[in-house]
Amino acid sequence: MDLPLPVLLSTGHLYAVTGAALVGLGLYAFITLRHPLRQLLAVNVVGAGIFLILGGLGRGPDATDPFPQALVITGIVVAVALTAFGAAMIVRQAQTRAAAKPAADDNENPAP
Amino acid sequence: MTFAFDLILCLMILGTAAIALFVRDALAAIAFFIAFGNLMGLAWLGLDAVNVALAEIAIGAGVTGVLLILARARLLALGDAATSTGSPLLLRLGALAACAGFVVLLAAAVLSIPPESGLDRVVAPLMPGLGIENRVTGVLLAFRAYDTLLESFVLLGALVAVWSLAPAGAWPGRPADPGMADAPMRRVAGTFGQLLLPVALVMAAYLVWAGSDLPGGAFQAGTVLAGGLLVAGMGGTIGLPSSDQPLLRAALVLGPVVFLAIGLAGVAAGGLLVYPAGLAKALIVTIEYTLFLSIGVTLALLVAGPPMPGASDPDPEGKG
Amino acid sequence: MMTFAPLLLVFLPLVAAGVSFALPERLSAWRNAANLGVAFTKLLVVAYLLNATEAGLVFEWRYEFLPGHDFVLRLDRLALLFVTLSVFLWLLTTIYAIAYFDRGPNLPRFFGFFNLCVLAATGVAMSGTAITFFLFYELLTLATWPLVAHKGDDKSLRAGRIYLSYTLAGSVAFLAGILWLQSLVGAIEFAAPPDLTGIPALTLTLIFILCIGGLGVKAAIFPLHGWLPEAMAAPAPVSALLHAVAVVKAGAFAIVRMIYDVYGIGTVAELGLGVPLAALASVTILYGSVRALMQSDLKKRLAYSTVSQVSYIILGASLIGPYAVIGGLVHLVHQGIMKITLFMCAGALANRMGIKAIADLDGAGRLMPVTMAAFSVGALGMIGLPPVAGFISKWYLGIGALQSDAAWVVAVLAGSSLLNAAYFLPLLYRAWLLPPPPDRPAIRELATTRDRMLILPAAVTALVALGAGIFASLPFSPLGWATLIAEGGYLR
Amino acid sequence: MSPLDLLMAAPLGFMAAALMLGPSGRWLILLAAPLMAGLALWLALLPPDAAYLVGQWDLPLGILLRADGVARLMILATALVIGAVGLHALAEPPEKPGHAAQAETFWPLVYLMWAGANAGFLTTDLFNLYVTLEMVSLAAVALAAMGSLAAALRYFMIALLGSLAYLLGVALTVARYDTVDVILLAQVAEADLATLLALGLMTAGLLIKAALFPMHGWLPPAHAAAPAPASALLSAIAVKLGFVILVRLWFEAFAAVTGPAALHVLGGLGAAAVIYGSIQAMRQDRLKPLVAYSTVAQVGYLFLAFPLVAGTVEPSGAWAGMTLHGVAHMLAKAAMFLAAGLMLKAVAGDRIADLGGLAQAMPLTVTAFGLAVVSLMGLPPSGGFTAKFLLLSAAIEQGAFLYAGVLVIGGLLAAVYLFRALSACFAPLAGAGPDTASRGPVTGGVQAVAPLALAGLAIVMGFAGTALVDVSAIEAPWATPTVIQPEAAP
Repeated sequence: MDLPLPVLLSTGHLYAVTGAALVGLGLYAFITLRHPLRQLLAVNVVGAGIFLILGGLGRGPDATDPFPQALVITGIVVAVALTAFGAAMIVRQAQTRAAAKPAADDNENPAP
Repeated sequence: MTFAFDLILCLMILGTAAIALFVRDALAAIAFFIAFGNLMGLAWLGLDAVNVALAEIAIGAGVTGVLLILARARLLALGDAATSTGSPLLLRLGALAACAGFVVLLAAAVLSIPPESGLDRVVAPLMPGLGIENRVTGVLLAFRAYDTLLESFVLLGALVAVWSLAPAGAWPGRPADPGMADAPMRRVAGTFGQLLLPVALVMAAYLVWAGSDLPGGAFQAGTVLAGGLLVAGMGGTIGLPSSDQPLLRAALVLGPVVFLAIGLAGVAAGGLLVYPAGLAKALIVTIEYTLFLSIGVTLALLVAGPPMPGASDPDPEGKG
Repeated sequence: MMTFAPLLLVFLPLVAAGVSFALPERLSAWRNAANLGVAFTKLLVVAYLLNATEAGLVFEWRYEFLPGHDFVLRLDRLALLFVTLSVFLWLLTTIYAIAYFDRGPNLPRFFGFFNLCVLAATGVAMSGTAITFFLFYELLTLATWPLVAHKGDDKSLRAGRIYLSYTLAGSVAFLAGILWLQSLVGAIEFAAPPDLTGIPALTLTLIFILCIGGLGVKAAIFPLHGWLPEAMAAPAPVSALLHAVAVVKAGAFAIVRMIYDVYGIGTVAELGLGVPLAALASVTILYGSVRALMQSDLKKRLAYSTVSQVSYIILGASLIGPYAVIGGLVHLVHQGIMKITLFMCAGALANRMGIKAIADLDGAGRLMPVTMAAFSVGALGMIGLPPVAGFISKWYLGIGALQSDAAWVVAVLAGSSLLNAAYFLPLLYRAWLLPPPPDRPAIRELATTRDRMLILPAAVTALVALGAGIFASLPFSPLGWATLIAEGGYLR
Repeated sequence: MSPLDLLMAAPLGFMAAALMLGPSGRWLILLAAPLMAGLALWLALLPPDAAYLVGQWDLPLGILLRADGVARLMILATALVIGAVGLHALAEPPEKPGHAAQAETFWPLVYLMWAGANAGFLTTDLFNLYVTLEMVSLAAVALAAMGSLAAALRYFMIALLGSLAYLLGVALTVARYDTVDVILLAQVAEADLATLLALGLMTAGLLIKAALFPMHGWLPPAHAAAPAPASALLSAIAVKLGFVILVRLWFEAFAAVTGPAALHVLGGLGAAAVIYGSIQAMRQDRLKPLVAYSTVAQVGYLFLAFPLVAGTVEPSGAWAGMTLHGVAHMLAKAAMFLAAGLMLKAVAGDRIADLGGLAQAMPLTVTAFGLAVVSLMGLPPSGGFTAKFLLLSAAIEQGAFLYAGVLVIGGLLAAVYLFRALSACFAPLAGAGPDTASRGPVTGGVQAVAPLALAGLAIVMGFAGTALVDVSAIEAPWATPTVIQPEAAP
């Protein structure tokens, strides 16, 4: 903070606002993108934004609160678990469709 | 670190995120996503949260990135390039307005909250009782150990969920080959894997050990192990395991079950997840070591995907 | 015994229902035995209760099924009247049904729901609170649906659907009314009518309309009667049960309860609700009779006759005078006995000779004299000819109307009697005086045990209808009983 | 030992054991069903103030487990439903033919859902709830994927969005109050921008999970396509956790912040869900989508109750009505999905018109379906009736005639669509004759036991009203303040 720049924001707020922007960016992408894999990516960006809000707002003058840090680590692990499952579903769906294309009698419903 | 650095970092984060989200080509998008993840790691360093930085780089950027690359490769093999296609202008404009409004609202809410490390004051006096230094590890494995316990089962459950997608006739079986199509690459990965796996093990073990007092811990270490296993698996150093191998199953459930057992044993000392005085550190380290092993194996298998027919053949004739 | 007798009385049919559902068709003899045994046991319990109640004992069973809402079974005189009627007729209908179906499909289901129906009817009679009443009333709706749809053909399923649409809508209106009233005065106990002072007249009127409108569906008040003729798609024992004992009567009975045990005659008179209801009942009486006249199907004609006759009960209740009340209450019993006779006879005719249309009745009296004799007693009673029971009802209703300064009701009664004669007498003429068509084979009416089980219950009810008329002045006759009820509570 | 931890630990243990045992892990349900039912009963009978801090760490930091009335009833119903569905799945394979992976992974996923649901019902910690929510959602999506991958993927994406919205709300709450405990939040919450936004985000996310109209779009395809045991669990369990968390938020943590207008928005959405779900259900030709849309309608009642609970100082009736409606719906809907699965297996097609002749062919299953119909419609005697009676009484007492009207009309609409399915079973076999031979083997009595037992329980609930109302009031937020008085937040 020893900068000549006029400091409008504390470090914590800076990162937290960045997180808020990431959430909005990811949300916009989630709505406008069609491909599920890209939507999954967007969801991960939203998640990262949320984590950054948690971290930024837990930033004290001398240390960052370990409590939100722990929540973020838990959140990251949950996110990767869900992303892995989502990616597997997307790939499997593409495979079933590819297999069903020649003989369209598979009982899989087409996507809406 | 200075405010200017933080500011530039934040702008870069937003830039890479935007590119990752909106670039047409999927591979470029994922590449930028990995870059984004690493920048996020830097941001966490900027926030003095080294534990999170490690987790973000290892899991958020690393594992997620590999996952997405692999998924994209498998889609490409089926003729799906996962390019971003435009949606109707009206939808985009509406979404833009809504999201912009939402960001303003969210930012206003965020700015109305003063940043402070309120609970640090609560955590600090409790740490000596645990006998470890790393406060984040303290929160993860003592004060909020219940969250972590459930979370370890979420990870296990995700693997089960991925396995449930195995097509008819592929069960029990091995995941599809991660798809290093050309032989030279495979050889590189093979050599690298032989080297990397033991290094990864040592490094991971150290990370767990360090996690008690310095930044690190089971999840970060597990990721390192998973990385080693994956590279080794790609290169053929170790075969991809069949989903029904008892040893594999044991490795998967070991960490969560030990955690659960220690938690229940705490009932003797007064309640769920109560660590008897003096034993706290020993128990936490036990949980971390078993958990790291299981997390490593689980993450590696999560990346590899569900068992597929014909995948039991180790011959590298991928579909690519 | 004091507390558990009501419980026993209500839930005894559960035994028969359980046995019926559980036993496979090949053990039908056991099923029949269980049904008859339970029906007979229930009759004994009723006999005991009649005796004990006369000795001054009060039977009540209470259980808090929701906080502030008690489930109460209580035997007052009105309840006993209805219970006695239903238990007696149930026994006869069971005998009749066993003979009628003999060996048809889905009988375990039929007898199971049949027993649930009787359980519900008894429960309706003995309910001590509005909410208890509603529970049994809905159970009755549900338990009769499989009976109406029993045959499973399109017509029956349609009838079932229409029946449910009408009755469920009615129940909901009734429930809304009851809950509204309860939100104002607390839980409603019939034994202790709520204090309605201080509630705006408009609110009370609206609640009354909701409740009577809801109950009027089962009582088949015009224009809510549409389900009843449709329900003729059901087998004859079901029609007998629906029309004489269970469903229609539950509606009429509930309206009596509403007027006398919830609102009280004073309030009803104050609000000026009695006359419109009496007018509506009169319209129903005439409308039902006219429609009956237009039917060519025997069961349909009987159905519209029911629409007309049940409103006598409501007319009696709404006129609010001692004789009218007695007339209405006694008609509850008389109409039940006479109408069940008619339906059992109609079923027997269809079952033995395939007679469904009125035009087929020619000469039926020569071939099935016992059946037609019973039928004739019922029909004459409906017209109101002495000495059959129906005459007593109409006599009391007429006097009651005069007492209440409603002379126009006498005109309604006279007109209705003429119409009754117009649609019943031709049947009797055809059956007794015209020769049977030449192609109709001669049969022996009472050849087998089954035949006797099919025909004799109707003969018994016909005799009872006669007896109720002839011995009306005895204390244990329906009239004596109705007088006791009226004196015991409603005319203070 | 206390049921508060065993109810979470035992299913997790079973999950690990099922993974170790592989294909023979399915038999564990024979042990798990009675054990869990016993634990749930034990929980229900605990003294009213049963609660404890995990690891004995005090509140702003630690996690409090508490057995309030809602938790007791939900956990008991969960134990009964999952136990019965699990035993049923032993006799009726839940997987698509030939999918050995589904046959084996079904069981660990069920135990994961079980543990997640129980843990979620018991905890008062909003972040801990996030983890349990993910446990349940993960298992739910995977179970739905056993039917239709496309529907499951859609469910997954929308559920992910819901999770993130919830997580963002939790993040704001942590930052604002330095605690995520419901009981502490109740003491400190203020109506400022951050709090309102947090509550709004969490609510929106949870409404997606609870499938309240108009966030219900994912539910019918996913629930209709899944195998019958999976559908039963999805409709009975997965939807309810989101609802319970909303109860915790609106009536406990942020009770001081929420205004009547917001409550009426929820109530209005609930009312709209009742009408919309019912109308959609009427328009279905196929049986399972009909049952799925009935879930959309039934979820509406849960939220229709929100303004009724908040609208009076003594909300024990409305509160009990809301809770019991949830419980009755769990039992009846699970029974209905299991019965529907058996019925559709016995006939050739999946349309309602194909059900002819089933009343003769499988009377027990049709009886189970019929009893479930009775409870779902809110006809007496049944748990559904008790709940609707309490809600309707509350609505009329408060003069909320719009809600009363929806309660009344919703029951009638339910009658229309549910009896359409039921009466189709009484119709004669469609195209009798040669067609009879083409029908699958009619299943015997054993398979019908589970739906019959569940539907029977929904009916029996109607006789235990007073006891259930008493249980639902244990530790309720509007009753006496909780016994645990932790140190004030720093």
